[in-house]
Amino acid sequence: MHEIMYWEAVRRAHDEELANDDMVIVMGEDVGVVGGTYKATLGLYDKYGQERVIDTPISENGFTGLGIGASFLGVRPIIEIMSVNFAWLAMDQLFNTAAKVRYMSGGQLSAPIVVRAPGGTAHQLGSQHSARMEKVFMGIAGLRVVTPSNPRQAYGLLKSAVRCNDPVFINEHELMYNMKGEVPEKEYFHPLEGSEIAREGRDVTLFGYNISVHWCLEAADLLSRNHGIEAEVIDLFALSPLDREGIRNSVTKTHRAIIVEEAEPAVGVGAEVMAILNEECFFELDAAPVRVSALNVPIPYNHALERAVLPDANDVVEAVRKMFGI
Amino acid sequence: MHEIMYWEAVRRAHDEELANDDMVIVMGEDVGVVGGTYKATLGLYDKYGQERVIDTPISENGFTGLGIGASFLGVRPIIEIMSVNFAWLAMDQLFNTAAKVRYMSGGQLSAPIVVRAPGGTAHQLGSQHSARMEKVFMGIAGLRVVTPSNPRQAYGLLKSAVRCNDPVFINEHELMYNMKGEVPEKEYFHPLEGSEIAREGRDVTLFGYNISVHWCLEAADLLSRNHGIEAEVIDLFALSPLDREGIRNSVTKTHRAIIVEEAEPAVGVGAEVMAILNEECFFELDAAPVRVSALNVPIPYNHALERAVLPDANDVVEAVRKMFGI
Amino acid sequence: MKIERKKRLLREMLFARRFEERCYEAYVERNIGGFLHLYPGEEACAHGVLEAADFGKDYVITSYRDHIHAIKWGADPREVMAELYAKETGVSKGRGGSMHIFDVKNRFMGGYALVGAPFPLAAGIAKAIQMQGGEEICICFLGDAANNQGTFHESLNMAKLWNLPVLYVCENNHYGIGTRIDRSTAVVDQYKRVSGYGIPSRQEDGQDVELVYKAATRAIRHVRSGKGPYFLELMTYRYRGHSMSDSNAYRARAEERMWSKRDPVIMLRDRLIEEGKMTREDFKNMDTEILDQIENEVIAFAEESPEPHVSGVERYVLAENDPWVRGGVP
Amino acid sequence: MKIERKKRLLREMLFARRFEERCYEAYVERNIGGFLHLYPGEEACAHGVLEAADFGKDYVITSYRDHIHAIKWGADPREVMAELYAKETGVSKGRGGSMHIFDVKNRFMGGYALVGAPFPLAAGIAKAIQMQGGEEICICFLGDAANNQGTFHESLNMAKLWNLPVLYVCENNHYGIGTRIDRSTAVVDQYKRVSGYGIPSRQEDGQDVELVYKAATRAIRHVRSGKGPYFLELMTYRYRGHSMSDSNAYRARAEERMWSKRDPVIMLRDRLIEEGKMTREDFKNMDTEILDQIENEVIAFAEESPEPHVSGVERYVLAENDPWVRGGVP
Ligand SMILES: Cc1ncc(C[n+]2csc(CCOP(=O)(O)OP(=O)(O)O)c2C)c(N)n1
Ligand SMILES: Cc1ncc(C[n+]2csc(CCOP(=O)(O)OP(=O)(O)O)c2C)c(N)n1
Ligand SMILES: [Mg+2]
Ligand SMILES: [Mg+2]
Repeated sequence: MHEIMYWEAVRRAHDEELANDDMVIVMGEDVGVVGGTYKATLGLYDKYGQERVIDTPISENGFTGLGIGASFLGVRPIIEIMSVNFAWLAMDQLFNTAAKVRYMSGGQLSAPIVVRAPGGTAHQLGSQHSARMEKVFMGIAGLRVVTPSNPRQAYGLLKSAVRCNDPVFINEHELMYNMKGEVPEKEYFHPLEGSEIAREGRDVTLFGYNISVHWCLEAADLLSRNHGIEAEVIDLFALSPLDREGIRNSVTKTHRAIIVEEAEPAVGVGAEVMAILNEECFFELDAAPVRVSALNVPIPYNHALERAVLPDANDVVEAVRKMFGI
Repeated sequence: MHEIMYWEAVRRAHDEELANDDMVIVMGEDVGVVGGTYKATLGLYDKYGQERVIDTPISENGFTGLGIGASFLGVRPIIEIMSVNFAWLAMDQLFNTAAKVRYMSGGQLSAPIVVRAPGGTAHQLGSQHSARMEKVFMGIAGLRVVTPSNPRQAYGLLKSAVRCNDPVFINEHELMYNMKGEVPEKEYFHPLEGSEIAREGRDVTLFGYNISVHWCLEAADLLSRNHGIEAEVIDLFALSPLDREGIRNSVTKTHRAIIVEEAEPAVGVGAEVMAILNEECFFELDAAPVRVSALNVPIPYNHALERAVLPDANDVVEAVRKMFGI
Repeated sequence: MKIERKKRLLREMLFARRFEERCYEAYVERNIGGFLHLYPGEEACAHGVLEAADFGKDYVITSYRDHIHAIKWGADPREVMAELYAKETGVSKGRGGSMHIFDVKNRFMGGYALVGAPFPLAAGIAKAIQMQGGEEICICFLGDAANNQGTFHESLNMAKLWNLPVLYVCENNHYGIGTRIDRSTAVVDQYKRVSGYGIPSRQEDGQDVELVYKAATRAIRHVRSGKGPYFLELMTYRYRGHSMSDSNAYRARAEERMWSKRDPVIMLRDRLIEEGKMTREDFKNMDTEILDQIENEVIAFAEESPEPHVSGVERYVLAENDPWVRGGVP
Repeated sequence: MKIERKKRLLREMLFARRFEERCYEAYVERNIGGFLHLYPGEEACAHGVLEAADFGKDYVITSYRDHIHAIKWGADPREVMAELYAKETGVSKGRGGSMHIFDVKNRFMGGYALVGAPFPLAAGIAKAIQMQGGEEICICFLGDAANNQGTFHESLNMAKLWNLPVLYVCENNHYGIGTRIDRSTAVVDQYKRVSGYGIPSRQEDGQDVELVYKAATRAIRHVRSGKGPYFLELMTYRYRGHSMSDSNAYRARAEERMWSKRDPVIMLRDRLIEEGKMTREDFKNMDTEILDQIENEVIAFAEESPEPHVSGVERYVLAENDPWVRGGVP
């Protein structure tokens, strides 16, 4: 194990997969000469050449569709969308083609592409660069959705996504690229389904994914230190499909659940986990499950407003205290 | 009151709003000379001219953006997207511009457009013409979403949507255009928020919207007739924002809830209503709420497969029987 | 063009005509559902272009009006009809339907229902060919109204930028559903629109299969030689409404009559008769044979085939037993 | 061009230069956050074009590189700076930030962060003008790399089809972030790309404000006279990186030096000096005045202004108290 940054982990996965298979390519705006806005492909243009590390025009639906077409013939494109907000432009090819082509061709074709995008609210990027869209990707059959909360996952999920025969969307986070964490030195493939126990506990389960795992962990520390409450933190790195069994198992133990999401609440991860709890272990619940979400507003530029929209560890602590009546 | 068809109700609303205000226009593919794929604008091209009933090129993002730009200057565009599946192409302008422009301009601009699209599964239109996308529109702040279940709502919701100063998405249904129902002869504006009690009952609440209201009503009849169970049916014609109070009130009475949705379950209307129930009246629930949803697959062409994917009244009855253990 | 080829093309085009007409009937009989887009009037486009391509090598992709392109590209007409009948024996196993005919073993890469979608997919197939060092090309058919979709612009730019081996063939039938091209498009000559991408292009009569074949041969030579994409516009006309649900009320009868005089099947037939290579009797016999074949082989197969089992409804959504889902653990 | 106008333009362009340089500093000081895209090097484009437009009548819309366009179109520089400082007194009330400067009272319709988004919005504004029978036009600024977005194609086609009064001005600074135009675009001369829409177009030196003014005057006359859209390409260069987070490592120093010799402010200054209308001393004084003004008025205002109240965070999402939400019941 050694510690590297999240962006280095993503870059290493790119590098290894490009080296492993000539049919792996990378496509996106400024992934080549510049090496990627968040350095995910730094140096790979020089190493693998412009035919495989491809600077695209600003044509999101076009180059996503081009990647899908190439994947029909065995090419394995890793497509970077510079910010998830721009993915709205590529949804047609992603959902109308990639997610459906296997089904509508009766299994003759599939679109094993990987689409990566940072999604989430960074620092003051304003309404059009701060949307949190994971829920949009989770709702439609035919696409896998994963979202790494640390460098190990960022590395291992990308590696598996490249090899997997389904289209996979990877939701990264602009604020996490410089986060450090341990990554195995040996090649490692992370499962694309399941969940991880990020912290064991017995009193309440905090469900997080991507950046909100860290808010949960911070809240769990505070709860343990200040209130003697031992929270279990579940990392939902796979958003589609969600790990029903992992969700049930934890809450069957703790009997209480809080879901922490970066997005506005409607039809989000929080709602879906609550639905799963209702379906899987309703009578195990000692308290109503609670979601800790963002406010229902586009993200403002002003920093104080921006932070007011988003939840944080303190909001999680407050929610737990309210649940326990303390 | 007199009975007209759903498409006639939509057409009447268009006609009245075009007559009422010179700044109302209609835009979309084949809305002009042809009068709309589902006749929503039949005859209006001749009546109001090609400057106001506009046949557009096949450029969904382009003409949606054009409508938004026109709305900045007081024009009131009603934009028809021929099928909701094509709306993926227009999501950039809908969500990045229309839903956010009021916020990011500090209230200086707004985009009072109406976008209408049939969304849902009709008869054997295949994977790329059968997606159910209401959940995609519901999750993002800044847009209103309504979905009429009968001609009266189809008429009154469109009328209010045209006048309202927010962008409104109206989810219609291809299978419902020929449905008959009563519509007031006098001009009528339907509220854009709230819910309606489509049938009173005391034993269980069935939540539906758009076409699934009819499955719920059919199921309620069967339950009453065959099992003596009196189901209340709540029509969630407003999907964003959802009527938290109406949802709570009904279940506080019946103590049981089933949500019936046409789409695959993940992050859908069912999950959101369950979350609201958990938040609003968890301890009023005598049974775990249940969602009756489609299977998690793209829609097949074969008719038997297609019907197997979708829920119907019998599935609702089964769910209720299971809930009551009968 | 050699006489044998001409005769074969005539037979194929007549088969295409009769196949589509039989689809029409089957739809009225309610044996075919969904949206059904037919090709009569446009037969010389698909046949002229694909006759000039390399079967078994080149890839073909198109929109929802796809039956005839698939059949010309090797799909078994029985399996295409079975698809329309929603049977398990259909090319797409009854899951796709008329708009989604796929026959990947022959490199027919599918029919797509989203207008504009095949543009970038075709460029992607061409990118893969280029990477794999092949001599193949990708041929992408598209309608005139589809060219207003943003993907047209995006794909043509990328195709030229990277010199991808892709031939775009615009079947300009002058209408997108009920909207005449000049009511949707500022510059109606589609071959002129591609000047903004530096892509060579040409407009050709789409009713004369020999002219189409010649133009396509040149276009394909260009693309196959590594010079990058080419855009071929074929002027044509569809006889029926856009789809079965289209009343076709928006077209002038005089216009329809004008085009019916340039029927691609009749034109080729008359040429062969004029050249003394065929009699009216020969043609009648050919037609009878075809009608028999369609009824006794194609329709019979479709009718007799079983429907998919409902138990299989959840297959083909994701890959089955993919070890990478479990991190590579088998 | 009249001497007074030249002098005023020089002052405005120098102000623009100093304003942006001060933004740079404020960003480094962490008084400005988010993404910040600066305009130095390109001043003649916005100033030459908008000088030729009708202030108070015409509408202007652009992308994220928007401060100077807003100021030239009447926005108070203090309020623009306050916006960058995220203050309640900012043009967009501190909600928008650098990429979303709006000043609707002056018909500055905003800066948008999605590449390609303003194209159809501008056409829509022009459609509204046309419906309302006005003499106004809409001017839409865009980058060279933005022209590869599908909305370019879609919007230009509709603009010409319906003859909308919209002027598209492409500020061709040869790069989209770090990608040189010939690496993203098959036909690099942007004015040639619009031939596919039948839109008249012209390429002009974007560093000489007088030439820009002349070309824009002609272009605007065309659009205002009801002849439909026009496309003007201005050849220019940005001195800094794409945004503050861009290292700018991808450009050749020789190229940068070459362009620095064609600085729009210096060129105009030297011309005035040559013509004997100004001394070096005058220019120095002008500069000092401007620096003072920026520090003492603009920055001071931004610094002293209050931030928005957090209690107002949920305003401006939807309309307030809209009776139609309740079916028209007040
Ligand atoms: C993205 C999208 N928008 C709209 C439609 C609806 N639609 C289907 S075919 C068609 C007209 C296409 O005309 P053209 O490209 O000329 O092809 P043709 O049908 O004439 O062969 C339209 C508008 C669609 N299928 N996809
Ligand atoms: C839809 C979309 N895709 C990508 C981006 C990221 N992006 C921002 S600016 C830019 C380059 C634009 O270059 P150009 O249009 O030439 O304008 P310039 O910045 O040179 O003025 C890119 C790729 C974006 N903002 N929106
Ligand atoms: Mg056509
Ligand atoms: Mg540029």
